[in-house]
Amino acid sequence: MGDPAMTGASAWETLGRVGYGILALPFLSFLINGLWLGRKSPRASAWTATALMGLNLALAVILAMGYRAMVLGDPQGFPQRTALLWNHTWMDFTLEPGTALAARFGFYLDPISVMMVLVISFISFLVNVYSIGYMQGDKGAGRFFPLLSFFSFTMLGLVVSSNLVQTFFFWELVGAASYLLIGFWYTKPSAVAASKKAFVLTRFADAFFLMGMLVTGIVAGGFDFAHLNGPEAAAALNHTLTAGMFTCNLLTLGTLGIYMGAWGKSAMFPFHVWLPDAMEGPTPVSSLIHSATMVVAGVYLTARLFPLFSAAEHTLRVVEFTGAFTAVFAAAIACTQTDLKRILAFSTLSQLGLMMFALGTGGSAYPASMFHIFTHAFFKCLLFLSAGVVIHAIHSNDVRDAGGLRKSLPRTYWATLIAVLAIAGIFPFSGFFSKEEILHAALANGRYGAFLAGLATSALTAFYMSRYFFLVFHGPRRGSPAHHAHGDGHKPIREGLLMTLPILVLAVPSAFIGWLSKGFFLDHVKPPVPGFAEGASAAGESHGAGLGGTIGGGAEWLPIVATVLALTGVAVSWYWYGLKKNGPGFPGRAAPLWYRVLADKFYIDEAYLFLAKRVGGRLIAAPAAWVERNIVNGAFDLVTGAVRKLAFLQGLFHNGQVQVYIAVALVGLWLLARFGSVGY
Amino acid sequence: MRDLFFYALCAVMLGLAITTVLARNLFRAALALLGVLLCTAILFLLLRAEMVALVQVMVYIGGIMIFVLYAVLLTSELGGRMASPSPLKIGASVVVAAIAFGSLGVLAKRAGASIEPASVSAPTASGSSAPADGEANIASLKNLGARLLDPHGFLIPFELVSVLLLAAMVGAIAVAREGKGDAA
Amino acid sequence: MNLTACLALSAALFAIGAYGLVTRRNMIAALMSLELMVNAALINFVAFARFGGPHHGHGDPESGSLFALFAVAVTAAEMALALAIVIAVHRQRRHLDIRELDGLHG
Amino acid sequence: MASSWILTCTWVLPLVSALALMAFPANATSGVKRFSLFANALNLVLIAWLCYLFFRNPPQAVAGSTQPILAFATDVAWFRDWGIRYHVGVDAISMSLMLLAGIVVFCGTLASWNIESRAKEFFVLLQVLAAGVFGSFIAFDLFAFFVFNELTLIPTYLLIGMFGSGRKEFAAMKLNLMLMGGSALILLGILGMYLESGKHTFDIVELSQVRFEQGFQMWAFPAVFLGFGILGNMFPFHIWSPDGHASAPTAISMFLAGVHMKLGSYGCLRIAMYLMPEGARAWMDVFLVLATAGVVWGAIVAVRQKDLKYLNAYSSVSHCGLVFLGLAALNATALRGAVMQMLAHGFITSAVFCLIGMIYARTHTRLIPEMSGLMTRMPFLSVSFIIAGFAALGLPGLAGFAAELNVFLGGFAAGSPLAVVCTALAVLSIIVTAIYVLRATNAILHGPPNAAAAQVTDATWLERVPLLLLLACIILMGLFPGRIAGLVDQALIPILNNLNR
Repeated sequence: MGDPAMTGASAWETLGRVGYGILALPFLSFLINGLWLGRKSPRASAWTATALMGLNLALAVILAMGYRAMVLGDPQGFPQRTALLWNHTWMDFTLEPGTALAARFGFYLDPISVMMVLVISFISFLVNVYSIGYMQGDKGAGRFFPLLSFFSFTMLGLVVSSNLVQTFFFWELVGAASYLLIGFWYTKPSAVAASKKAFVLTRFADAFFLMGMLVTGIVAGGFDFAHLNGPEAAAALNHTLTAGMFTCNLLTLGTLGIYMGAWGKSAMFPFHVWLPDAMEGPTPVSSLIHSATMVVAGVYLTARLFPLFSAAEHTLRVVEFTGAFTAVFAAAIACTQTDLKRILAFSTLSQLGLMMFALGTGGSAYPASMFHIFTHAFFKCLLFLSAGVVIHAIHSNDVRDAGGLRKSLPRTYWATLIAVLAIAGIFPFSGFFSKEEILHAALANGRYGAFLAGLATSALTAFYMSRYFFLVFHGPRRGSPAHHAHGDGHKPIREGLLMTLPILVLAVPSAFIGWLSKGFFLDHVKPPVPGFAEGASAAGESHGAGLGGTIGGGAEWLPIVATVLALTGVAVSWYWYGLKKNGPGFPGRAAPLWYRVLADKFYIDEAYLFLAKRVGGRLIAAPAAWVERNIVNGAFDLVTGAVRKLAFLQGLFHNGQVQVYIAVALVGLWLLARFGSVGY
Repeated sequence: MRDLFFYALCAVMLGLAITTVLARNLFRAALALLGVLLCTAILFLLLRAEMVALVQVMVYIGGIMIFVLYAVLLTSELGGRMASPSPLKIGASVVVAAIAFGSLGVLAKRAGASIEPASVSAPTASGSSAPADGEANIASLKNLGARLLDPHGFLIPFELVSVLLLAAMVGAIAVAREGKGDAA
Repeated sequence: MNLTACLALSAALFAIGAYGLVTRRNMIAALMSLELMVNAALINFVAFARFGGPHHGHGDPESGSLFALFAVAVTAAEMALALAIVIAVHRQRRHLDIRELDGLHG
Repeated sequence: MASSWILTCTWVLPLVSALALMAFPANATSGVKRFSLFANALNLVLIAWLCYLFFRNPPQAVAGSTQPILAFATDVAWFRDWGIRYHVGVDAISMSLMLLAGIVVFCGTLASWNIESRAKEFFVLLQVLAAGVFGSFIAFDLFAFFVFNELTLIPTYLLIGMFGSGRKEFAAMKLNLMLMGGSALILLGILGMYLESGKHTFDIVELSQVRFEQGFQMWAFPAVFLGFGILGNMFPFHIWSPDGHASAPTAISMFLAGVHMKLGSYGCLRIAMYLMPEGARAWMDVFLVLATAGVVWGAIVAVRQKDLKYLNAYSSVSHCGLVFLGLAALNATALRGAVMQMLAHGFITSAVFCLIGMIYARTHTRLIPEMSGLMTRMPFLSVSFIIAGFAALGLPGLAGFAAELNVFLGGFAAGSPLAVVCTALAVLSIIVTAIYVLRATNAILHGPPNAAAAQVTDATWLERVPLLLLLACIILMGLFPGRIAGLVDQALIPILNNLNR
């Protein structure tokens, strides 16, 4: 591919076909398995889906190589490292005669889209392999694989979007796919409730996304990212409207609207409540949601529109604040949870917060944030898949039922250890590098609040992840009552090959990818803004506030501080849960108030329930329904009732008495004779 | 003389008519109606419509009245007295009747007025001021028959009436016949 | 004896018939009142035939008489049916009170 | 044009088939069904063929023209003395609505397959109803339009009154009274235009060239728009529709919500706005507010409904509100969005009513709390229900989104603060839509199966045909809206030119 002769038109054509293939294969898998094969033979459908996803991974690798050779290898031809493989118009909007606002479907190539395509294909493939084992014997397996393929398809479509409308299109489809997968075991009321919660909450945010998108598109004069991220769009948007006492800047308004979408999808506080509940889905789905699809979409969107966002100072502050807050908030909650998957879910929230606030701190954190998405995808996927193995083994989601699984699940044990070290940010595992970059960037950008939040998050992360690790794999086996009740307690726990293989494969990148790819991210991943690559140039300065700054300036003490903090967290956890063999609850007799508040997740779910049931249901919908029935419809009844009353008068003559009719007819005759033209 | 007879006839007729509508006894009312019909036949004779008078006697008195009497006999006790209507109803009905009479009377007066001055001004015409003298307005039996069977005259209505009568006959039988269930 | 007198007679008969038709509760009695009204109409036909209609200035005696004859025939048909109905109603209900027969009431 | 009378066949065919059905013996139920299915399939094929001819070679509007370019037009004198003509033709708007109507009638026939008692009367009335709607969509003469429009009312009344359920007499009466009231307003406006124009014509194309006086338009426009708005389910005159739908048999619900209501919004666009553009501009703020109120109100009220049919009826109020929002925003994108929303809502709501009918036939209840876990027993119907539900809540890739996107974009682009605020409220209503749609699907399809779910069976092949057809339309329109949008744009040129004159 490196051969310059290859980089002609034909190579682009080939790459374009690869692009079609990347989107077509998962969709094909969805169609084949969903319409036909899934019902015929779940097993065959599982293998077909996996094979197609494997093919997809191969195509993704080809795409990445092609991109590297033809775009990155040609800095003169592609100074911004972006290219469009193809771009089709989906619908044109004529706002005024002569101007058109186009919604397009394209394949956008830039460092982060290629990175995401690789990650999604890789993780989807592994999750598919894992699911063959995990879903074996499940009644709905035939339904599972098409939906999984669809999920991958929608996320792939999202990351390669060339156009905001395309992003929204796939954005919603990602939401729908996650709805179907979270509620996969649809006879379970909690799963059904969780799926609805996830969809409605993200939908709430998406309504604002839609508004922001439309306003931005209309004012900026286009939906294409290439256009929106250019200086003209920001300039066109940057004017302030005054309506009475309200003033608003359209740029802030539009980007805030769009960020609302990311806010909801990435489950930043206070939209975070859907994510822990989404654990009701099968574990492979959780791992996909948490690592490569769905939640990272929010961060990805923020990154995708980063140049535009960075022109909007206020929006950037909101991004930073929500991210930082969520990072600490979720990490604190994670320290008290007892559900295996919930611990991981809150850890995802916390990590997403890191990525998000990194973007909010300014331009130099952009590669760091993308780097963290990248490394996080591997170790988080690993953690979930291994949690799935544990759940399969102990038939319970609860860490109270786990413990001492080191012996029975050795491969899982070692893989999980790597992932825990990675997420805790211990050198030289992958998380260390990306987290360090984020902290560096925050510090370099002078965002000290965010920086401190990041430090606190690292310490807490190290604590709760090692707590998770010690509780599950060390200490005594606490056992599951349900497990014994089923009478298969003496059945030996086995690690199936199909399930452990992906875990072991993932352990490799979890361990090394940070160290390996750091250079790539620092060299190539930059917001596609002219002038940004050269650092704080004049163009960058004039375009946006946060685009300046360089990475890793000074602060050599930072890695040491971070590592010390992480090790402290691990040590405390080891002391409590490893050495003293405490259970997962508060290490004492009665939990103090702050602990209970944490364990109950600050009662945010209850607040939502109150809002939905009491305010939404009782205060809005119920009175509305009453008004509709009794007042709006009552108006009709009132009118008809009045007519009926009037009709009573006339009904006096229509009483069925023939003689009355005759009398009336005779009077009528007189009237005719008197007033009509009958007489002469 | 003829006028005198006419007015006397009118008086008798109205008296019998009032008896018809007021008599408490249904049989007596029927007899009064018979009288009215008979007087009408005489009136027709006075008006030189002998054929109509004949039909009046034959069909009405000979046919319809017998029907009515049979119906009375079949359905009521002969000595029975009907309840008198309520005063309110009588009042309302008088008003209705007065209205009917008033409106028709007005029409009659207008009709008469529109003809009689015309006949005065044109005595050479068919002379309706002295109908007894002229023969022009008298339907001879021959003319009547000719008009009745004239294809350009009343032939079609004549035939239709026969159909109507047949239909009425069949209908009457169908309506009055006892149902199959209670015939046995 | 002229047109006006004849028409007045017929109007009076009609009014009396109308009164009977509205007040009588017995169906046969009501029918007899109806006969009075038809009779009034017959008188009109014949009177116009004799004295001439308003537009022609002279009568058409054959037409008038024939109309009267047709009217008689139609009345005969009507009465036949009406009395058949009377018999049927009487058989079904054992009375002939019009006021009880208010099936037209909606 | 050689095939000019071909368009007339589309309404004559159902009418003739209705007459032929009358000749069937009363108990020949299956014969009646087969014959009407045959007739409707034939008509659908005819319409599809016309669509193919039309879309293959669509008439191109002249840029500055205010006259529509009609295909398959026929224009003959009907009542010469009064200037009434039988003028029919189609542009892209009416052609696509014809296709919608053809598909819904065909699907409705299949959805009525379980009607056993008085089937003959049912199908005769259904055919007459169809004839009226087809005629209305092609009519370009106000009088003819009105006649066809009225032709739909009586069958609707009888079909609901005779074959409905629940408070059917009340519902039928309410529906007819309100629609007749609307018709009275329309007639007022039509006669007003006839007299005011001084051209002695009811012809829409000719009247579109008349510039009515401002004073006249100020009262005639709201009369006509409201009249059609009642039929088109505009808040607060939507109240006939929930009761009507809830009581109507499945096919009639499908037809009423899917096609008949579209006649109202079509009339608003084609007659009220096209012929009286100055009135439209003057009154649009009022209708903008009403439309938004409908969008929001319908969605909120739908959240509390227990009966599936009421739920979908209020959802229709909300979605038809979007049609009116598109109309009221008065720009090219919004108007196109309104037309596309008519189509999208037609397909979606027909599919939903069709599904509700099928579910009711199995569970004998339409109450959401009484159903649970139906997905375990009827996967096909459940998946269809989910797809239709997703389409209703505006999921991209399905018809609803393609239309809503246009409406919202047009609304924001309209520029006036009121329009922007109204559109923002309407956008927010999609949250509520998600709530009630998911509430229904989760409650009836998901969850543990209850006793009612134990006996149900999945759809028969006969039932799958209409569902598949409707869902295919929903998906196709959702994936490839660009083509239809371009054609609708062509048809909107004369209307927009009039609005901007």
